[in-house]
Amino acid sequence: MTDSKNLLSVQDLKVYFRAKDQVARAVDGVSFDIRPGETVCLVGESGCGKTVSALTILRLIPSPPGEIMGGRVLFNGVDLLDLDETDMQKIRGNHIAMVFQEPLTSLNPVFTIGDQIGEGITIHEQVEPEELRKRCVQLLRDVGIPSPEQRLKDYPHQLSGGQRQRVMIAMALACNPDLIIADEPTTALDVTVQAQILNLIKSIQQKASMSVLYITHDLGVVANIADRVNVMYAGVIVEMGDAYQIFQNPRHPYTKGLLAALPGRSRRGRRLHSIPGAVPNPAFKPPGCPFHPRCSFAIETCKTRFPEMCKHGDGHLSRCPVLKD
Amino acid sequence: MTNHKLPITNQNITLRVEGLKKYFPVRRGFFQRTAGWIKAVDGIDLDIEPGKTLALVGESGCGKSTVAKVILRLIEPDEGKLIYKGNDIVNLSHKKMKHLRKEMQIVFQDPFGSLNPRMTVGQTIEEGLRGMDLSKRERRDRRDELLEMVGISAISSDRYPHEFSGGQRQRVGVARALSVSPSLIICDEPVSALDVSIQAQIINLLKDLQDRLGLSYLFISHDLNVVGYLSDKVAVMYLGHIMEYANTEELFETPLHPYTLALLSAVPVAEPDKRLELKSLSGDVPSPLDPPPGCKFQGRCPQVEERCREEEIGFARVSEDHLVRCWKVGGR
Amino acid sequence: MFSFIGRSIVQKIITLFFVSVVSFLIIHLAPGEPSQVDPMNPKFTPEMVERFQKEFHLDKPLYVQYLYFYRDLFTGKIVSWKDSQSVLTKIWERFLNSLPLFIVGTILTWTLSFPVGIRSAIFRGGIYDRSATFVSYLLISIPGFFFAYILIILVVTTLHVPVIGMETFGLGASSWGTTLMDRIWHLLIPSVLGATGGIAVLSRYVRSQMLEVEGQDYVRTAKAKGLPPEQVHYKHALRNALLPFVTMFGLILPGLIGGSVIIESIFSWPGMGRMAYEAILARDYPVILTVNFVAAVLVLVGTFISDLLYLVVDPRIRL
Amino acid sequence: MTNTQQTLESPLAPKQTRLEELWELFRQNRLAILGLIIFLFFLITAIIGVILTSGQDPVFDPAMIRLQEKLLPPLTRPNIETLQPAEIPTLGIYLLGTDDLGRDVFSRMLQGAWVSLTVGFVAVGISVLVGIFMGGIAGYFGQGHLRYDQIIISCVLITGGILLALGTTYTGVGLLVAGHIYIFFSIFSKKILARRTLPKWFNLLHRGAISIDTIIMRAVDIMLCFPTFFLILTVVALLPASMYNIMIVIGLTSWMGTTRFVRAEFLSLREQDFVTAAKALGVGHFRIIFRHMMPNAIAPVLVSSTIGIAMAILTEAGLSFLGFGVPPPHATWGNILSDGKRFIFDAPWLTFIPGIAILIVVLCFNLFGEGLRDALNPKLREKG
Repeated sequence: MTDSKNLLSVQDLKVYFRAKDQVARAVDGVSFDIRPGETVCLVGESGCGKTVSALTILRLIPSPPGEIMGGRVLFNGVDLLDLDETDMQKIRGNHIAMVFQEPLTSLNPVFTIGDQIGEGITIHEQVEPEELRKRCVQLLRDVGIPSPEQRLKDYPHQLSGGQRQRVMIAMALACNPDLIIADEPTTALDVTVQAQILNLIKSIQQKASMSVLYITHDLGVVANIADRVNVMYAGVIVEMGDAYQIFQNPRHPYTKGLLAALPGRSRRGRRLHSIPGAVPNPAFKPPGCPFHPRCSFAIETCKTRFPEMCKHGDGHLSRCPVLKD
Repeated sequence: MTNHKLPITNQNITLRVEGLKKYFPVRRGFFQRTAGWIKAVDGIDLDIEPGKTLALVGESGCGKSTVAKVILRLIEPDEGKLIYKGNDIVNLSHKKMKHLRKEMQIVFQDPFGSLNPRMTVGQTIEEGLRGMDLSKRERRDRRDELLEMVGISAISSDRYPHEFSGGQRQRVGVARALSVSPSLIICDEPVSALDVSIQAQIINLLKDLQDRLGLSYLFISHDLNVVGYLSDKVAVMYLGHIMEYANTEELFETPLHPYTLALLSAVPVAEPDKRLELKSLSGDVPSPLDPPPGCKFQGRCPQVEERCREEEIGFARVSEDHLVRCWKVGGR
Repeated sequence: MFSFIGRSIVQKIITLFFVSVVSFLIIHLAPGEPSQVDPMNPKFTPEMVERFQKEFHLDKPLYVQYLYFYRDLFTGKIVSWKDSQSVLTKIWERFLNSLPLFIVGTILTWTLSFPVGIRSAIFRGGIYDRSATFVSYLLISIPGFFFAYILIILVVTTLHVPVIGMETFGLGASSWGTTLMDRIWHLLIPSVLGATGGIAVLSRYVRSQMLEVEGQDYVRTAKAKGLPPEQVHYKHALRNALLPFVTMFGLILPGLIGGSVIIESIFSWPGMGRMAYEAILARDYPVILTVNFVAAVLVLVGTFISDLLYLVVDPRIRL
Repeated sequence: MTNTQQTLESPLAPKQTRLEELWELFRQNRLAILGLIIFLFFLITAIIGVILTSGQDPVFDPAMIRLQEKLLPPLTRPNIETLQPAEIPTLGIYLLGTDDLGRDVFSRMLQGAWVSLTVGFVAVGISVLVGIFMGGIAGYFGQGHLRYDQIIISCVLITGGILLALGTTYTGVGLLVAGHIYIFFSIFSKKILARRTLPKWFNLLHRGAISIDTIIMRAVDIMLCFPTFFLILTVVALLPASMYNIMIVIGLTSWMGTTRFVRAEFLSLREQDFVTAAKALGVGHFRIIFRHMMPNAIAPVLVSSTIGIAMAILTEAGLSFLGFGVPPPHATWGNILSDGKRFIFDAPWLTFIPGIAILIVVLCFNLFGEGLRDALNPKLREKG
């Protein structure tokens, strides 16, 4: 696992949220790697801990109530969890940048977008004002915003949803980071705009050969963008592999269930497969395999033993002993 | 080229919407004069057949939710007819409308906002049963029956909404709509706020209920995958206009309007083999406050020509059930 | 933009008109006649009362009285019933007396509550926050007059400086330094008192605004850019948290009259509040009504200013 | 159907009513609990106080004057030799001292507790009722427009009423009668005139003039223009001195905040899906208002009203202090303090005892209210 080729390596990360007398184990032992230049997807339903994992990489978990209980986040071999706050600030935005889900609320309404993009650059680099302006214009042009010179002076509310998300991406690109974490960047957008943004991310990634950690719940998006996929359920990664392995040969009941539950024209007339029940409350997770109450393959050991990762092929791992072969 | 017209063949139609318009005034200036109109719904025609599902598809801001509200008469239409089982209900008196209300119900998108947090789910469902002549006992039985029908155990009828998960709340919402035994349910994006695994449960539930009770659905959605799975007919809406109207099979096989085409090709498919460059439209949906003249889609249309910029375009009938609002098709 | 200002002005004038009507009605419909205030007073012979009524149009119907009154008010000819002095001159004099109290109090309020509130929000839940919270509850809850006496006892017994009135009586021609110190001592306690409630309420409000803003997504974005905490707090969060205070800034103007009645009467401070109090005691209707009218004008001007400020400060509002 | 049975679900969370949950959250705020305890203590004191200090022969007589025993500090024993047996304080000791007339401060404080309590509750009760009513109407029916004829008629009726009150009997009665005739006319006109075409002026009168929302919100603006304490002082000074007048005046001058709040709340609730659903089910307006919307809007109003009670108690104390409060000989905390201010160096307990009592009671309402507000705040709840 500690492959030196990895740009980022998350190892056994645990993040708990404390509330009164309960402990919500939002992220409960998550490990995955990102190699330079590849797009890794973190898929899962709401509340499975994917956003928390992403925020923990940048150490942006609000604390309290959030608490990092263990694990390592190795970025170029350095454990980000050991860094002090000032060193961490040098990583954020400069080496790892983030794009958030809601472009409207994620942009500060009282500053112009020029200010907000430029700010990220000035904090990490020494730039002349004229140079800075040029770079901001170029960034906006790169993300496909028409007449960028004028747009610099606009406030976020003057842009459309798609344009705001482009601005967010421009902000993330400002310091040429090695890794961009995109947390459901297209969920709040319309399909046509989503397609634009996905294409934009793909083209940027190819051009600048940076790595992308893409977080989503939409399997269609995953299939479209991912090199490798990590499927999360209830705070753990239940299956990982490349996109073809996951979509064509899923080896975990949850992944299988998700794929079978997708509606589509090709499934017309047939009943959709549905996973019974609901995602467990992270404070009251069932013992053993967290998926066993909803799993149709569950056997007796699933109720008591937390399953280990089983290897299915080159880089294809799944946390299910029953569907092993 | 006919201007509009749905096929008149089928007289047995649950709800026919004809030339429906709803404009919202925009007031400005010292005297708050009406400076312009947001043409949220600009003359649309729909037919909802009994036991069938008509999907209304479009991006946010295209006016689909306004259509839902106008049909339920929560907003008064400015123009047009709503013909429910042969009778125009636009000019009905309050009393008659109150009776008719029970024939059309709605299921909402947001499972959190759609249930009253201060009422138990049992009370929520009983609200619909209050108007009927039922004894307390009968009412309770009916309530329990409705809850079981949507897959919630009747024991939990004295629980409050916050104790339920999103999917369960959505089920309660469906049960509430069913409480008055409607014949038409307007589903306003009922599954888009739900996770995939829960979404499938609700879709199955809706389908089961349709089969059992013979309900008609007006299924409002932006998710073409769900629409393709669930609906019998599809109307594609853009800026207050219907752009294309067809049987689901036909629409997905042979989409004719450039907008429909763009929508369909923008949907990512969950198969890595089909990982082509997603075809995306340029730009965003223009503001409905001052829509472009001529074809509403002209600003983003890849095949736009001079004619589109000038003339308002009517429907062209391609086949019995397939209408398209585009010159290219009409010119054949 | 201009139509907004125009509409707002017209609306405020209409409001002012109704305020004048309502206050006039309240005063004149209440039982008791001003001419009956002091039947023991030998000046109030029946003839005197009649002359008095004539002079102030009290024998006319109510709406005529109303018209007379506001004609006099706008032409500046209005006089007090008690001493037949011009009301406007009187108010102006008292206003000048109240002004230093008001200014010192406002400065104290606004300079103290912001640092306290912001610090509380940033170190939420810490000892500083909790003690600030408790102290502000204490200050909100303490009756102003009681607090005044505590302060008087404290200052008089420990420092032996007189604090009642605007200056020590009979200090006369002492050195300017003594006079200045005397003035400052007299000014300080009433203005501190006037400010305490404000500081407590405002700092709580600053704190909650700041907490609200700190939870917003754009603060997280700012952190994710790698900005140092100071820049996150004081640039991104504070700028947004300050927006609602623009509204409050317009609302301090009416504080000139409203809150000072009790404090001014305890400290025998010859300001507007005390004058209003005396006018009420004497049923001096022209003074009461004029004070009321001035107060209403101040409120309306204050809200107008804050509307305008909001336009300037919040980029989302463009007309 | 079999599949539906399969997915039959019961709720996830353990059963807990809203109230229990609220209490759970409230309990964590120690200051708020302290506030609640003090409030209960104060409530009991006030009730016991009003029982023990009223009647012909009260157990504690707050009005008993003993000039020879004046200005005794707290915990002094009375000089039994100089006093009549009836004059000896019930506890055999001046628990809180005596005032300048030798009255027992403890008895007077007991009596005053009831005044503070009732003034606080009744005044806030009035303001909350008015506020909810006005705010509810503005928020729910606000978009409706009043017609010109309705405005004219209400003006006619109000002027008539005022003129009648002022003694201009004939014109007043005339206007009132004319107004009522028009009202009857317009009720029946629908039937009478149903078939005829109406004259133009009549239709003009039936045009919408101004929205109800505008009227109510402008009324709020007008009320906000008055400096509150000054207005209360003026009105209280003009009216005959009585506790009830004070309560009513404080109540009627402080409803604006509630109105604004309830209106805002109703406006946002009106757009909520569950209200839309109720409308779609054909539920009537009043049931929607009272069954569906009010329970969702009322909790924050009640919270802010606890803080309003604190403010009302302070206002009453201020009025009493200025000599406009509850008329003597009835004791209130404000006038005990006011009476004692002349002796602040000789008998500081006359200032401190009522002052601290007011402080503690007001503080308890504030803490209690803030605690409730925190417990109700959904944002804090999410964070746990």
